[in-house]
Amino acid sequence: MQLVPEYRADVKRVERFNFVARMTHWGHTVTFILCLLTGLVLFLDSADWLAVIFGGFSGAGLVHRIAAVTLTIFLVIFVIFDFKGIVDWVKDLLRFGKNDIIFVMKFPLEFLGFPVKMPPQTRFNGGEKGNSMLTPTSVILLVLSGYIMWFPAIFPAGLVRVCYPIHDIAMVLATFMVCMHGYLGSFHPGSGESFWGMWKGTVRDDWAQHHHPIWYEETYGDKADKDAE
Amino acid sequence: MANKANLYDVSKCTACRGCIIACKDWNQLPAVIEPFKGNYCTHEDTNGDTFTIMRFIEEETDPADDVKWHFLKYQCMHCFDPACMKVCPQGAYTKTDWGATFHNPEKCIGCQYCTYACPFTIPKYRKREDKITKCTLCVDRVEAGLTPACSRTCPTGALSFGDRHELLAQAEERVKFLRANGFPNATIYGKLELGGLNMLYLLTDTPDKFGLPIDPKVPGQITFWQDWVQPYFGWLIPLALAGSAFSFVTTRILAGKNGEHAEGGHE
Amino acid sequence: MAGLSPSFGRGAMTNHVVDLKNTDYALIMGSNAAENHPVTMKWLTKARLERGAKIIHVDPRFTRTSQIADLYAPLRSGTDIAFLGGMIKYIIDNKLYHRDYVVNYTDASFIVKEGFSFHDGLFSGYDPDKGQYDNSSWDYEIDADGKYVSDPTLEHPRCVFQLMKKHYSRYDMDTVCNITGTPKNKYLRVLEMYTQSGAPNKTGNIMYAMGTTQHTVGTQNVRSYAVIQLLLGNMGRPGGGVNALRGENNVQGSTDQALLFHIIPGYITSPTNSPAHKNLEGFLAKETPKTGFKVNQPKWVVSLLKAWYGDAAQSENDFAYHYIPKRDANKNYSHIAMFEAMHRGELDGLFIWGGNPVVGGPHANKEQEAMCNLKWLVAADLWLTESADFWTYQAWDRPASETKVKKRTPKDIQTEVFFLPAAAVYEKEGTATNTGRWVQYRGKAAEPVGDSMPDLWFIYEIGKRLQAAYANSKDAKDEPIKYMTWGPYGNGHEPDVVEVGLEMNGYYVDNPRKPVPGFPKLAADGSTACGNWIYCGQMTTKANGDLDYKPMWRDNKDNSKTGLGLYSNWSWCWPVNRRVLYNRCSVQPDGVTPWPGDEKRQLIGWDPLAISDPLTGKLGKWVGDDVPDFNTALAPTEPGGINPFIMRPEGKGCLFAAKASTKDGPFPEHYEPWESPFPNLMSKQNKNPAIKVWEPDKQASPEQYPIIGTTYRVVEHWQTGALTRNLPWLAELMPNMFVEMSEQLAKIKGIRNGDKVIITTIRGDVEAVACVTKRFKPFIVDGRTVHQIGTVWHFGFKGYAKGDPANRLTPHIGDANTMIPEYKAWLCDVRRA
Amino acid sequence: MKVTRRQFLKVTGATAASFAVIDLGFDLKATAAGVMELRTKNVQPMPTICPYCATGCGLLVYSERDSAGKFVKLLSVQGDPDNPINRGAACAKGSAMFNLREIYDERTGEQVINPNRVQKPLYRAPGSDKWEEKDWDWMLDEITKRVVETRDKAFTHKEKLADGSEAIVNRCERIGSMGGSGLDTEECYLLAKLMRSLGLVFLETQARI
Repeated sequence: MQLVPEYRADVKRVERFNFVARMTHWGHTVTFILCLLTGLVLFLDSADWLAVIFGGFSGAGLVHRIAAVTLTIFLVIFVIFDFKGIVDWVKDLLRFGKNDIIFVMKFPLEFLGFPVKMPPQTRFNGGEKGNSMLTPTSVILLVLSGYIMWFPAIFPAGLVRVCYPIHDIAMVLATFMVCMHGYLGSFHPGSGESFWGMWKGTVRDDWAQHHHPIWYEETYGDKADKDAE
Repeated sequence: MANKANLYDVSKCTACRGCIIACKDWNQLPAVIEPFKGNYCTHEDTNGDTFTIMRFIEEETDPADDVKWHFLKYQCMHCFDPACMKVCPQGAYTKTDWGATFHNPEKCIGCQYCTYACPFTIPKYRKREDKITKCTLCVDRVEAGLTPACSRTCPTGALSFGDRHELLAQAEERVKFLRANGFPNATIYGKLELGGLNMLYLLTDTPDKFGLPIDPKVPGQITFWQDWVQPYFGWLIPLALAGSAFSFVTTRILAGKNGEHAEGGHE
Repeated sequence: MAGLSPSFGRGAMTNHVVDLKNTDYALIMGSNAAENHPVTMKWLTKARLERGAKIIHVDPRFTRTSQIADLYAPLRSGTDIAFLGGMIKYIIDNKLYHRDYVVNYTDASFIVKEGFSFHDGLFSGYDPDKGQYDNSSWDYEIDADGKYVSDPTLEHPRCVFQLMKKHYSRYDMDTVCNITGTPKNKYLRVLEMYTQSGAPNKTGNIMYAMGTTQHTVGTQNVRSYAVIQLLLGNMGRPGGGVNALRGENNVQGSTDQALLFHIIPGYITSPTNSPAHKNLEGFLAKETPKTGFKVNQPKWVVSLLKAWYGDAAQSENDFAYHYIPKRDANKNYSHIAMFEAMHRGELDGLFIWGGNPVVGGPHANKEQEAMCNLKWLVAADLWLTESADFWTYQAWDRPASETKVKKRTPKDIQTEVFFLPAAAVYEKEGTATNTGRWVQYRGKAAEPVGDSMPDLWFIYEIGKRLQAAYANSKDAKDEPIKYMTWGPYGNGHEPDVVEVGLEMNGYYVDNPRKPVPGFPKLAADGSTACGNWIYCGQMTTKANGDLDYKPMWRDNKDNSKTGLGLYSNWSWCWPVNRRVLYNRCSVQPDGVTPWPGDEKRQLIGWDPLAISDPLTGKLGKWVGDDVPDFNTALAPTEPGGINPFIMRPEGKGCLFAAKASTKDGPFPEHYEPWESPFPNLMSKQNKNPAIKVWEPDKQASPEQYPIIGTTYRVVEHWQTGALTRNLPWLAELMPNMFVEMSEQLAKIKGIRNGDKVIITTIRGDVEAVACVTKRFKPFIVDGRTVHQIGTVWHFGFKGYAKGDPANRLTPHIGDANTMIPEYKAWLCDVRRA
Repeated sequence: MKVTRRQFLKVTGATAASFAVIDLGFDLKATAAGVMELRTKNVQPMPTICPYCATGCGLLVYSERDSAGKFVKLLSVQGDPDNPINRGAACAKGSAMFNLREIYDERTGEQVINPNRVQKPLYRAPGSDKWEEKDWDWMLDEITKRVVETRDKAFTHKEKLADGSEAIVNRCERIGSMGGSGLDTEECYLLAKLMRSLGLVFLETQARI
């Protein structure tokens, strides 16, 4: 039972994500999970067993804050060192068009395993674009409302009050996306290869061509050569 | 025990502030010294070690030569339906059968949700213990048959502790007398506010003159958070997990059925 | 005190705290009772609730007392007599006085001698260069057989009533409001409201404190209360009286024990080097009046000497009368005089038993400088006070702009200082006499902190060591120390409070364990010893013979059948447990019928059938819930039967303070304070003519210092603040020194609420936080606007709550009779720091 | 597992300063706040009278005593319900009498002796800028020596009066005594007797200021 498609070093591969993007992604993953687990201690009423792992509520509170600070640092590093990557990422998002809508509409079938013909996709397909829009906004909201709740005395009471629901909503949305993204990015047949894109930075050439033709053409295909001249 | 309450009759209060100190004596609270800036009350608000403060508000009435000096003892209002209890993730707040909103420090983890849920922002964070503290209406004294420290020490009887309905009856009587004797807009505060408070006020003027919100409400964001976000929104996560698990299974079954070789490359 | 004894014969609060619940009208003037005697409000609000009583507060500033009062009227500091003079005129003109009471119980009907006169601010007998009155002309006409000539119709032009009417006819409404700055409508409402207590079935009481006494006319301020209360018939009746609210918890006890230069224990004048006081016999002849209860003074003095000097006091050696020091008759030894002498280097040593002159003394800068001339200082307190640390660097910090005080450092001050750590109130046993003369017991609840010890212990130890030092001295001057009874007082490590109580109460010389039951039992033949006659009766014996100290009694049932709150079995109250003084007045002259409509407030009555003297079986006795303030066997019909003021030679309440009882006039007359922005609008005599001036050059001029300054206290601190600023909880409520000023003055000076400001006077500068408030208003006086500011005088450089002492601003000038400093009215200016 | 501050630093390998982490909102000592049972249960209070104004309110001092009855520490000071003057009430000052002896430390919340209370007799030498701790015997002996020295140097035993005759006056004007209104009445009595027997005439109390 093959969970994640085997890494084929012998096949032609193309670079999908540079080092900084990947380091940020995985750092963010670890810290987000930590924040999530220690945060659920407060969110769920029956989560006392969860608190025990982190050494009681104060321990959980401590870990939550350490992870949150680390997460913020990762984001800061990401912005400083790979600002161009972010700009490209956003540009790609702005290309959200007809193809992406079709992709998203057909996606449930593909999600359940029915073979579906998908329109050509750019670097990030419709679903990934959705995820790229929703998760970063949730995380930014989480970070901002988190710090406000951490130092409530500095901020006006009204602002602090609105942070509580925001923090929870953002957490739920982000976690929802994380669950889907985590599964799709690894165990889901077909898109499993993208795991290696994030883990090692490269994906199989043919997979890229098939799943992200526009992206492939523009970066590695003919149009890339024309542009390069 | 019958539903109790503390009644504060402003018309009898001389702001001797004995209540503030008796509270500190009984609850073993250290002093928090903040500089004098022109008002007898040097605290903006209650704090982690000060459960109750006395506000001094000057007002010039017409004709211009009359001055009014409004005093107000300000502390936890012990609401019937406390917002702090609603938001506390640890269930540290309980409502005693006779009316005190009691906060159990052992369960408290210092998350300060209650501070901002309270319409009066009363519960305060005590840094050295990483706990929330507030007026307890002297639960230990009352359950031992005594009165709270503040009403026991009040020299003029401005503060009286007893059965809530009896005190309300007295207050109704007293407010009629005051309205007829020079205090036309004397009001009772705490009978209906927020569904009823276990701390009753008999004010000689409208509540705003004493810095009390005329019609206090639990802040909208908190209600939205507690009534909608907390209970329902959370279900999205299990939904997502279930969806992924379902897809994990079905994609493999269908893949097997259609004979494709589900490896990384093509469909 | 000095205003009360000329009027009623005793210098103490006439009623007591709980009695306030029986009042119908309460005039609080010269006091901020809700802040400085907060629990009195418990009983006043009870009176208002149950009897519909009215509370009136007259004060330059709207305070927490004004907020709870029914009526508030402002007045300029130092103009109390103008305000009250107007009330006296209002009472007489509108015939609101309680006629039967005035005719029978006061000296209104007495005829005054020819020689008395009053012209343009001065009474007869004023000697300008000596600056004193020869008050022999202020006297009554005595007929052939020594009786006071009187005219019950009160018509005789020279009867006290008519003289008073003429004297106060000048205090009409306009003049008074012109002086005091009180709005006329408010003034009228105060007059109308309070004078209703003149009705026979109503009583009103006046509550006053330092706001009344701390003026150059302090005694006369109190005298005007006495005159009003006598006219309205409020004396000696429940809910009435002139209630002096004393500031210190045991100032009553300390004055009873005569820690004052001019008296010896029991309010007996202290011997002087005047020829009349040469020996005991001369002293007693001079000081003992012919009539009134004080005729028994010889018994009290001899018993005192027996108590102090035991066997060394025998009839042969004048009962060791010469052991007691005789002060120089024409020299003054009051607080101000002491520090003036110290400033001139005339004192080497000073004991401070829990005082703090560097904060509490008038002209604190000068007093602090004076202390530098001492060779040694002994200070006993719970904490290092500003006075104990007067030599430190910090003690000499002044606002930067200050040029009036020479900066000193510890090197320049050669005074040796011995600081004795004292135990707190509940770390020792003892009694305290409250303002209502109740002597209550204090139990020991905790061990003294560290090595601190009760004051009783180290006073006793110092006495023992002094006796040891002089043990074998042959010098006659050391006999008082050697033969002073400094008994073991029990056998414990510390003197036993009850033993000292026994000596104070008095015992029979031949049976020292048997307490004297009451001062009537004291004898002048040396068979009884009694340390203080007014405390005689506080000790009795239990069934088993042990001593029973009445201050320990805790039976709190109200023994008054009509619920007047006497509590005669709770602790003990001097004299002879009488709770309401002059209570003979609570019943009509016939001794039987109460005042019409006032049955419930009759305290005593004449019972013709009761046996007054079991031996002779004589019938007729005064009985009642309270101890009668009267000769119990003297029937109302007998001569003197209607003289309720037994301590006064006249036996009557004195509207006219005859002869030696006051130094500055038989009737209160308005004079401006020593530092005032205005001339006296009432007469040419600007200042009280009989005051002693120490520093004529240090009088501020209104041009340079246009603002009136006063000092007062807040409920959160007490006196010099040592016992409160060292308590974190109280320092939290009032952490800094502040000055209160009107919004109008603040606008003129460009001061915002909370700014740091400097208050300057001719004597010194003080820095404080500005408290700009609506509760202070400028006064319109004689058409001109004058501003007043108020400083809180608790603060100093020690403790958790710090600030500059306000008393660096107050003058060294005192009242004519008592020398109490004029803290309440002086001139200053204020500016931003 | 309790994450102590040191462990935290090891774990993240970075000092708190570099992160400029102001405060991570945790505390090492979990306070075992006992369930709120009455602190003064079956404690027999001792009545006393307030040392502040002269109204004379009664107060009850609750103190903790060990099995042998020896005083351990104060618990609380409250109004005395039996005293007819205040019936259990007390103003700000009366209610704060606990602080006369003990306070709750502002940082730790612990009950400690009020640090401002002087616990040892102190002596300041002429010109010195500090206090030195002494024992009682030394202090009282030195005070006695000073009194005797000053009294013997400036004592008027006899004096010629206005009428030419001579009489014993026994007066010493170079020593003064003030204060006493804060003492108990018995203390005032002994003080008056001692000061007068020494011949003092500069004898004052706060009644006059």
